[in-house]
Amino acid sequence: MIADAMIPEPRDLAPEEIDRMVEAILFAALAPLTVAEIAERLPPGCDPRPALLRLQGTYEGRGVNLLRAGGTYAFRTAPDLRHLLVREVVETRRLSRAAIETLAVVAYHGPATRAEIEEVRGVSVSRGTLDQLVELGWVRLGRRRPTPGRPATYVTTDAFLDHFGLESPADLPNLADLRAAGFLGDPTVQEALSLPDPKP
Amino acid sequence: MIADAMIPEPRDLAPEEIDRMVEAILFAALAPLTVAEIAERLPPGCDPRPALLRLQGTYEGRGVNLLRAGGTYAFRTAPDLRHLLVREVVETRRLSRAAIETLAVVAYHGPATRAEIEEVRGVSVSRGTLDQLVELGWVRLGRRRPTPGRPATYVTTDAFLDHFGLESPADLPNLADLRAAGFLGDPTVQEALSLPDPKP
Amino acid sequence: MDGTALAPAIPETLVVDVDGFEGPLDLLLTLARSQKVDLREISILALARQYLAFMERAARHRIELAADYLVMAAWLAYLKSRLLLPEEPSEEPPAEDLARDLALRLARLEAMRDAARQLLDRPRLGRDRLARGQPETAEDTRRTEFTASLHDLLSAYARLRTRDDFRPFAFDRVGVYTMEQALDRLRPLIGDWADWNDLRDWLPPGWAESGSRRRAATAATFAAALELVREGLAEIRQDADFAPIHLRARSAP
Repeated sequence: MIADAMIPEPRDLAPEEIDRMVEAILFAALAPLTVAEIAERLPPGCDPRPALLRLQGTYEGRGVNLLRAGGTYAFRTAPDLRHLLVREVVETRRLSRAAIETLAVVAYHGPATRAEIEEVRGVSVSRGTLDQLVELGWVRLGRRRPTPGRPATYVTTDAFLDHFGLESPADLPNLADLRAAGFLGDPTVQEALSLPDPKP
Repeated sequence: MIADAMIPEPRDLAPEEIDRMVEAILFAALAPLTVAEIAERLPPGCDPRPALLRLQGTYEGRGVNLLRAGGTYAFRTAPDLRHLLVREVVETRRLSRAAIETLAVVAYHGPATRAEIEEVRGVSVSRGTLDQLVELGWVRLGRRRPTPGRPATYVTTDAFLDHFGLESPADLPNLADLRAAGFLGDPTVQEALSLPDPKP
Repeated sequence: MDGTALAPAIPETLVVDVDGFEGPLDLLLTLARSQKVDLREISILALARQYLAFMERAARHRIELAADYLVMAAWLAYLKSRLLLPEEPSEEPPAEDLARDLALRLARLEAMRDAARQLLDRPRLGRDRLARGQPETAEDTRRTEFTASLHDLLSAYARLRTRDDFRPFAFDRVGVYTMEQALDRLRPLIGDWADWNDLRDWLPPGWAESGSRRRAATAATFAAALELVREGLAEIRQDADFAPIHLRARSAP
């Protein structure tokens, strides 16, 4: 039992130290834990029960309480504060490929008309895609283009910059940056013919 | 202003009550929250900052600590208790040597352009290095450098600070020593003239 | 300073394992560590000798080294010769500065590597410090939020810009005048040319001004002229090398 000699004996542990341990174990646990499960995680010979009682006292009346349900223990938000967590409940879904591509074109080439977005993407852009980006607050209408038909243009918003952690639209990497950072494959013939770079 | 009358005025809230709320909000969250995100969840007009300071004090030395990472706050287990929590450890992707060195250069020299990273490492930044760091959420784009070619720069994020347990970029290990040794300043005049550059 | 005394033997494994190095600076740093002194006090002369010896042995083992290793070798050979020869006062920058700069860069690379190691040793999230295991969310109000990362955005744009990767290669046709075009232009004219006409006077309108367009049109017109001669419709004449080329209709035999 050489290994055991390395671990401090339970009698050496101050109660506050066992409290810390139980507190961390319950905080990180993926599910409520039984006394036996907590004891299993503690150094051999530690009894978690006195610590659980002390912690229940420590957390009483606080924003988070240590609750016992059946034979298990878990931290839970105080019932009177649960309304504060409502905003947490957001189901995030990844943007569709059409939407993210459209957003990228607007970001790099904006102000861009629908026809221009379609030209870069090579497919038609559905009304819903642009509407979704406008609704997300990442794209808004810009000035109308002073060409026949006066088409509407689309530009990105400050909320877009905020979401993607950009300080200005000019900070988007150009094609060379993208390749260097690993977002692109090998150089292609087409690029060797020097496609015009997006407007900075 | 009938609606306003329904909401308790901030002056009615005792500091302990705001502490409870902030504690509940942060305990419930998985990802770190900014001061603005916490304020958004509090009753209108509440400033979470004094509560954050008080809570940091309350949780100091406990099994769970309230940590700041850049502009964000989160509860995390105390690092000295890691041996109790092996069951909860999250499998993380192993970083390549190139990736971790690149991350270090961005952290210590940031904002850093790709050319600057290459100059320090003496080798070109291979594909998949920077984009891996961006994907992990540890590196984002900074402002373009106002020099010829307006190169993109890279900076570390608050998620980077959170991952490595740093309160702010000033807490990077050995930062003062490296600065004193002249390793983090502008390149010397000779450097611009002399050593062969890594392949672009 | 005597560099040879300081230069220890290069372990054979270094030569064999050249693929393990991340570029010439990394190799230099490994060689420099064998001098076992503060990197900024290192003998650059000894280091240059070590590196060049390394390159020689790699060549003897027929190990192909990337171009940047060779560029570094050339630079070090140059630095070595400058460090050995008496310095011309006019030379800029002084060899001593170049040597000091190399030492600084090696020290900085090593410092950044140490920093990277220390960063990895910090109490890391998910390994040494854990987040709440059961984040709490109220189940009753559910709102769908669409999201995308910077990585998604940049990848999408990169994908768009390279979608036509495999489009067949095509020349940019702007500024090209073909022989077919020149033939179409000359064929109706040639019948009227009983006298010699300088080809230069018969370039198509708008092609005689700019250099590259004029060259393209001249070449095409000349080729078309040769074709007309081959068909027996025209005669061609040049009086001397580089003299103007003249064309006229071939008189009936």
